[in-house]
Amino acid sequence: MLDNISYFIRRALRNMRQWPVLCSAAILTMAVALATMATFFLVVINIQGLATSWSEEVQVVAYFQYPPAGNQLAPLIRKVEAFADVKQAIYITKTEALKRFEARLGDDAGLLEGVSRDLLPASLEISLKSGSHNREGVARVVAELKKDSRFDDLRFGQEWLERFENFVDLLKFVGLVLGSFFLLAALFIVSNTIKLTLYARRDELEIMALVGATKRFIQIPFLLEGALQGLASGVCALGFLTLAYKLLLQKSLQTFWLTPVGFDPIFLNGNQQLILVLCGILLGSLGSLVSLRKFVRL
Amino acid sequence: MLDNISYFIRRALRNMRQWPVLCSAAILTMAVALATMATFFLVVINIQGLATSWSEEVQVVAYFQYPPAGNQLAPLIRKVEAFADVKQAIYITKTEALKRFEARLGDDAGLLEGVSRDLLPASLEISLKSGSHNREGVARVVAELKKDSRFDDLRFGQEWLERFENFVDLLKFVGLVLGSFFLLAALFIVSNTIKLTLYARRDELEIMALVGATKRFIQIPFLLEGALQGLASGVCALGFLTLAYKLLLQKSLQTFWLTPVGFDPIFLNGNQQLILVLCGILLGSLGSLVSLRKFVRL
Amino acid sequence: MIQLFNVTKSYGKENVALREMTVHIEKGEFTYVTGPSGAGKTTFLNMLYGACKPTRGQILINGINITRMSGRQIPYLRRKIGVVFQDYKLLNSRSVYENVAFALEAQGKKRYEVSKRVYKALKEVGLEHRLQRKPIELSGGEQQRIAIARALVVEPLILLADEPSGNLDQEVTLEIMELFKRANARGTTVLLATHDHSLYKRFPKRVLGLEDGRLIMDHQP
Amino acid sequence: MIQLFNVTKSYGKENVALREMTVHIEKGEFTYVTGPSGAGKTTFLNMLYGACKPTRGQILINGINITRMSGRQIPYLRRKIGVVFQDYKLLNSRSVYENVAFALEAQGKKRYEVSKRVYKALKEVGLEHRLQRKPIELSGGEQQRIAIARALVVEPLILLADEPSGNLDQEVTLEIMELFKRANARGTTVLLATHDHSLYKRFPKRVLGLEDGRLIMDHQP
Ligand SMILES: Nc1ncnc2c1ncn2[C@@H]1O[C@H](COP(=O)(O)OP(=O)(O)OP(=O)(O)O)[C@@H](O)[C@H]1O
Ligand SMILES: Nc1ncnc2c1ncn2[C@@H]1O[C@H](COP(=O)(O)OP(=O)(O)OP(=O)(O)O)[C@@H](O)[C@H]1O
Ligand SMILES: [Mg+2]
Ligand SMILES: [Mg+2]
Repeated sequence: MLDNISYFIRRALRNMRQWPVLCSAAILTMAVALATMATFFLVVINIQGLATSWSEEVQVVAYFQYPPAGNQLAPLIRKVEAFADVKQAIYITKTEALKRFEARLGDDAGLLEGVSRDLLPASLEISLKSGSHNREGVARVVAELKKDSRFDDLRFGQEWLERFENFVDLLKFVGLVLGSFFLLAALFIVSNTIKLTLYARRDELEIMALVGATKRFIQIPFLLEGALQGLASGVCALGFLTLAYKLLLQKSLQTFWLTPVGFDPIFLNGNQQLILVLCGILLGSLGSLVSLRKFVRL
Repeated sequence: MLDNISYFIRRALRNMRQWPVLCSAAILTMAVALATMATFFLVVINIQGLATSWSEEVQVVAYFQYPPAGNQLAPLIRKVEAFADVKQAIYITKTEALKRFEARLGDDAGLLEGVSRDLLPASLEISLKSGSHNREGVARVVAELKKDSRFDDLRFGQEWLERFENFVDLLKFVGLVLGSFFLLAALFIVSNTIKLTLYARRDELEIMALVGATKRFIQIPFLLEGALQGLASGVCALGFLTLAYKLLLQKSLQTFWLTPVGFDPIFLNGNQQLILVLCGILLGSLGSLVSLRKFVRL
Repeated sequence: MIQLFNVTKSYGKENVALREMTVHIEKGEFTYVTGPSGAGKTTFLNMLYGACKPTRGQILINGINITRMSGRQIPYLRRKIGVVFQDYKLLNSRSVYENVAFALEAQGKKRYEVSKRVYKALKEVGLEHRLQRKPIELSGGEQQRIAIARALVVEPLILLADEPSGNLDQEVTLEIMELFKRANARGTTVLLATHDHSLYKRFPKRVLGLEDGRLIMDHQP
Repeated sequence: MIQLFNVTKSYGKENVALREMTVHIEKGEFTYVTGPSGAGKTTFLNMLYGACKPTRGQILINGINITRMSGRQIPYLRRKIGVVFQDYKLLNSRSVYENVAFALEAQGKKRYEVSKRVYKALKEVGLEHRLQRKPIELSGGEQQRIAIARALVVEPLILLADEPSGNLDQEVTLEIMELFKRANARGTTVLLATHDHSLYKRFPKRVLGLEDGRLIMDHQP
């Protein structure tokens, strides 16, 4: 058995050495396909990462009709923070509110000069727990707050939230469609390349069968070869991706988002890198297998 | 000669019929490569289109210390509109300015209730000619305006403009890099596919040479075949792209931009569609040519 | 050993290569198969190692009906049979050594044993000095001898040799015939398809004569 | 017609296939090339149609030095030469008709002329009923005859036939020899490499004997 395995590996390696053109063609084709897919994946997870960091900003603002008295404030905050969806509630005084409004107006802040310091109401800024950054979570919190008559007005950017959620859904959908398209294209190209490789070597397959080799005996070295080529292509793709990311993508992503919150571009983590290489191996062996079934008829 | 051409075409077609696997493999590989590149191109031209429509909004706002008298306004506007970079100047009264500010605050507009109607100054909104939507154009206009003491303050979003220009530059750069990467990948995969195709048919090439066929006689049908396959793949890619655009991209692009200005997603125009198909033909014939030079040695 | 009952093989409708052939060949027999070009000699041999199935009729080898054999079992049948193909069927991308070793490796033989036996077989056909060449770098006759070495290296129960001396000069032909006779003496059943009258005149053995797919002669010396 | 001066062909360092061969063959001559397996017969013929170049020495065909010929001119040389390859070199993916027509199409012949001449050539080798088959669906001898038809269909100035009867029975061999003799009578220079002693005993012509790459015999009947 061990003898057999070493024989198969030797034959796979010998094949690859003997047909450097075919071998490198298959490897590079797979590497290109894998790198393309991984690039798309990177873009999608980065957008999603950004989306998550954006959605962390989702909060409900409750305006007071009259600023609460000093001793009423603490129990109120405790009460609000006890809601299932709420992470934290922060009190914003009138002065602070105006300061923020000025900051938000930016260039236009000068326009507020001379306006009464009382202009804006005091409020409670309520941030939500990570599971509740969506329409339902906001709705539940708003419903609870409405029961309290001390709140004059509630702001929660309903419209913005909906639009944002639609956008993320769309993004996922586009990513899925493009992703499957590329996966299919990659599989197709790879299995074609391997089919051509095998086609160019059909005499070999025929003669092996004629001298009494079993189907498995014929197929295993080719499968191994496919797997090895897949491994090589996975490593190539990973190397290419790392380089591209370091030199190009990282910077471009950072600028692209013009990110308001501190968001670091994400690269593939250890597991995902492993998966990429495994995908290569799978692609190579599957491609070989599919094509072999066509060529090794006994 | 005519006899020869018809013979070459017949042989190219016969070859393609005889090797449907090889033929469709080459066609589909090229189609995938072309479609990928064209998709990237579409995304880039759409972002650029959006960028252009965004940059049309670039304008300089000049605030008056005191609203100009009725008879002074018209000459002033004429003077400003005479600047080389200026397309149009529009006078905004104090009331109108406040109305706009309210609209801009959106949900927060309630906060301005009771504020004096005089809060905001009157201004001149100066839009620029299409060639001047950049830092230099804005700088020239601002320099001119500064000479006029009636203007209290000038706003032109310098910072935003810089950031935006950087972004567009980056986009072009990333597009170029990704584009060339895909072009190279496509060329590589196609020439490999064709090389494998020819490799699988090396006996044919050898025997042709042995019975006295000239190099050209051997190569032309393969070149023709490459060109025909390229044509087919170009048409496939175009069809796929149109379908994808109609079903998916158009909608997604529209939503994606959350476009503030009326911006219609762009599809390839007639010329570009032609170029895509021509690219296919070029790809096919070039791929054949490069590979043939390796295989047809006499 | 080999029994054919009413075997007919036709390609397409009207193209009949073998017609109602019934023949028995004993274990250890040496048999010539002769007949003009296109008589069906190759078709006959092809069916014995499962390269094609008869359209009608049954073929028994060692008592096993190979017309009913599944694809899984055919390799095991072939391991008992050495074949010298009319067109050699050598791999031009592999060395002579590898071509011959192939037949043994396919049977899962140990590396050491493979190299010993391959060397011996190549020596027998007089080509031990061509070990590392590619078949395409050999003369026609040398290629034919490689094909013979590959068939003999597995020490088969049955040897099917299709025109094994077509590209060999008389001297080498005699040597090869000696090899076949020696294998036959060790118990191998030999079937040798040939046009060469002088061959079976010089080494008289049983002769099966085919013509147009029919067995028209079965002559025991 | 064909003149060789001190032609040596070696593959690698010590593997010499032809040694210092000098021979003249007149226009319209019929010459056998004989010698044991590996003597250099195929190498000799290969050099005449430019498949390989001599390591040393000069070859003149029709007064033209083909050792100095560029790759561009070789096709035009080959159009004057019909070759029957030892391993046939037929295209298995093409029909018999196409295989034979190929040689004419490569010379840019008109379609009508091609079909007429192909049909005639196939008829001469007795295979006009195999027109639409693939070579792989033919017997060894039939393939050999297709290769002969392809060589003759171009009505060559020189015919190089490498072991053209290795897979043919005596009867067909005689027919083929008749074809060669008829072509020879029309003026074609014929070189026929063979092991078959009986062939040049039956049709006595000039015999060149090779051994180990050396010309050891040049016998005129
Ligand atoms: N795959 C095939 N498809 C169709 N016809 C075939 C096929 N193989 C053989 N034939 C036909 O069957 C007949 C017998 O062929 P076979 O190869 O058995 O002859 P053979 O006796 O070996 O002849 P040779 O001495 O020339 O090799 C021939 O007429 C041939 O054309
Ligand atoms: N491409 C090659 N590379 C290396 N050696 C070669 C090559 N072709 C032929 N030889 C060697 O040159 C010698 C002569 O070969 P050639 O094919 O001319 O012999 P031949 O007379 O045709 O023999 P046969 O009758 O067996 O066909 C042989 O020893 C062969 O091994
Ligand atoms: Mg036969
Ligand atoms: Mg030879």
